[in-house]
Amino acid sequence: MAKVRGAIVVDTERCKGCNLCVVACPTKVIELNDIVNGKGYHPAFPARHEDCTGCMNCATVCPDMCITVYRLKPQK
Amino acid sequence: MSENILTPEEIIKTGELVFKKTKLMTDAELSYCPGCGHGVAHRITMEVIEELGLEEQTIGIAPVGCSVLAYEFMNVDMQEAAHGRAPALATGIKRVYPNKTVFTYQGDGDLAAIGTAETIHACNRGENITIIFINNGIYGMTGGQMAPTTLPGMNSSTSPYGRDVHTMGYPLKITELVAMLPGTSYVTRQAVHKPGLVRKAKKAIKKAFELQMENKGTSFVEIVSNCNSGWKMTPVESNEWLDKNMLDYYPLGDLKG
Amino acid sequence: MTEEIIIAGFGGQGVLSMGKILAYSGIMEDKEVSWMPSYGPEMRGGTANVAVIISDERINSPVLHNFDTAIILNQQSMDKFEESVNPGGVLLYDPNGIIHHPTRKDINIYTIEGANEASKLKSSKTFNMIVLGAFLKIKPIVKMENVLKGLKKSLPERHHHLIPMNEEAIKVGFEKIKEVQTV
Amino acid sequence: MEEVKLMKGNEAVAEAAIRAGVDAYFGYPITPQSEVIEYLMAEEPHKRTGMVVLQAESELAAINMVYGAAACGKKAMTSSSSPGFSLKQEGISYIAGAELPCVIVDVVRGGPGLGTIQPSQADYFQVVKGGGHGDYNLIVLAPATVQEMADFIELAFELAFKYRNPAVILSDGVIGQMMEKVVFSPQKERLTDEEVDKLYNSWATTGKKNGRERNIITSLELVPERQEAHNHHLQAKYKKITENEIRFETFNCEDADYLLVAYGSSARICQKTVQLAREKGIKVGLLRPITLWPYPSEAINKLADQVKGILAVEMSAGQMVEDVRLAVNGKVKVEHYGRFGGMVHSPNEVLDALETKIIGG
Repeated sequence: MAKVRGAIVVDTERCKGCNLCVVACPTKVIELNDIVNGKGYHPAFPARHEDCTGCMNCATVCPDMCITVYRLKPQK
Repeated sequence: MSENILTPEEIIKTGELVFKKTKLMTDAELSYCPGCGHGVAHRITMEVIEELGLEEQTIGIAPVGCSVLAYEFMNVDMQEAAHGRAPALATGIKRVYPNKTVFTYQGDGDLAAIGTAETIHACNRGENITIIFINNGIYGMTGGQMAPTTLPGMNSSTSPYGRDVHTMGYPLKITELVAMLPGTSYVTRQAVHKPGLVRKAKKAIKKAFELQMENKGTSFVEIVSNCNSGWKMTPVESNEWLDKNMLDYYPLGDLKG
Repeated sequence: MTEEIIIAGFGGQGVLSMGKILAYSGIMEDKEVSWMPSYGPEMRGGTANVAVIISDERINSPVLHNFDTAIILNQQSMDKFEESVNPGGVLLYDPNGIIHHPTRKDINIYTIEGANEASKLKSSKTFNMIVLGAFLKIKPIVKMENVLKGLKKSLPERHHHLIPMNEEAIKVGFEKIKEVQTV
Repeated sequence: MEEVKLMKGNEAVAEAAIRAGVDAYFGYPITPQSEVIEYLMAEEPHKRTGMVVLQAESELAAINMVYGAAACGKKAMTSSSSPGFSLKQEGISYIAGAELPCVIVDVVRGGPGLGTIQPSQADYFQVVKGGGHGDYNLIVLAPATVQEMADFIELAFELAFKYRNPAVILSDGVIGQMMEKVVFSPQKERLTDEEVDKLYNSWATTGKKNGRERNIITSLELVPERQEAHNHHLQAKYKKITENEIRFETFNCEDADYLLVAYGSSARICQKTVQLAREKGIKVGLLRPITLWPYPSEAINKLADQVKGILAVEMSAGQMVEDVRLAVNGKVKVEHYGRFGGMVHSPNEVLDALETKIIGG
């Protein structure tokens, strides 16, 4: 079955590691990184990118507009 | 099978860009705490301005409170008001420029305590403005003191044993008050702690601005939001607490219009 | 020529508008004028007074404590302003309701039965014009034609039909003024 | 030739505002200045010029409406009397900080507190010396006639826009309530929105059009170094205003042995005092500051070389007298005289005070 595939890009320097995107992701793609960014936060990153559907939930709840979302519609 | 082997880089390259920061938000880093609902509320407000093509005619007003620096983030002409006076500024602007789009962005201390008179009277005159009201039940900027909207029993630095309604009064349902005024065209209460609610809130804000452009009177959008620092919780906990506790007292949905 | 006048009475007697008509008449004669009322709660039912200055020169102080003429229309005003008439000046009053008549010997005193004459004209509103007429008889500082012009200026257009009646009232004042003493 | 009208000072303010092409008036009734908004409401200036008139819910709201409209490059004004001016102080500080041009008329009544509705000049400190928070100055014009009440509206707006600074017309219950002859300037056109955009494009918030960056009107600067720099900028502006905009008048000062300094209605009263004094053979002159800020200190200082004593006359317990003393800097005796709390001194009382406090003292 062809499925919608998505990808996210996290601006890790902008990210404040609030974890809201992690909770909002229905397919559990995102995790917080162990490393810290320049502001001292653990930024979000797509740990399981292959499960991303491009649903935008993460970007929708992200208060800091750190996430850009791309989506690829399935080809016949 | 072929889709599954696409790398994220390939999707980014070939796929459709479905979400990126609106250009009506500046690149300045938001001054809010991690996980604060202000960021989302800012963003969806500015997305609506962009989608309605109002960028060149919009004048926004920042309040005093956590969002005092909203003018650093919202990429339109902005004015910064004295505490509580944003609706008066908005009135002044709208009266001299009836065809421009004017909105205030205010927190609960600003709008529902010190600025109650300005809020009620702007709404009562039916000023053709849009008021975005962020209610997080606490004074965030000054360090978590009791707000007019703090829930009964809720702790804050000035109600350390919980808000006692007998001595401190009840949480002010100013949105319900405003809905009773004939000057308001649309009064709604929304939230932004879940993706679905964010989308609904954005629709509400869009409707609010559309009604302003139709000169229908004051449109008023309350957004129940979190203050994890003030509430002394993690962002995720604060959103759960909000969902469990705030919405009984501040039920979501349209109150009018 | 400078004439400094105080007009004082009850609110509702037309004190302020009488002053205004006088001031407007002065303007019609190309004179300098000022009109300085006491104002506020006093105007609503209590006493009302207005200082009017008409002069050939630029008027300096609009605030005065002594006057060339005092036009007095009730007892409180008599108590307050009898002393403020300059020696040799004029005190014109309506004796109606006055218990303590003026006692000064160094001023010219006249009476005008304004209230009674107004009721004869069947219009209490003409009261202030009768008194104004009496004043102009003693002190013809403005010409009658300019008073009528001033009246026209100070009355809203919807009241212009009342001008003939006011003119009549001024003439009554002219005729009915009585001299009490002159110095 | 414009027609001569007989009008109250307050009404003259209102008519002059319409004629000056003012865009908006926001006010709240208070005695003794309510005639301003009453006249404007009756006159329906929206039909004459498109001018907006709105009765606000409070003085606070009114001054902040002025903020909003002024921040859009429009000519906005308000008026009030002393207790109302106190309420406006918050907004005035913000307007001064954000460098917005606007005009505020204060028709002063007796205080403190609710005080009285009778005339006073006891707002000098709160208007000329601030009253709101922070280091700022307002341009303060003090009319002494009904004609000046009218004329100063246009002048106040001119100065306010020239320096992007609020200007106050500091009047009192005498000038506000009295009627005098007044001749108005011909009607000036209000600026069109396009003209406003063109003139004030660099700062006015009218919507970020034509590719310009967004304009922000704020008085907030959290970085203290930048706040200090902003304050330096303000002080430089105030210096420029002080160098260029001092206005005053003198009467009979050429040969004066004694000097009266008075503004507004007190200056009128003092003119009569000068006349009475000269009739008695006392050579008295009068200096009348027209701008109370910037203050004509230099002119007073110069006269201090000539006269034997100075009496500052104001309807207050002694406020402006401090500026006279600063100007004179100890050269000659400076005393204060004035009735206050709603009482108005007479020319004779001033003469008595001059004789006892200065000449005999």
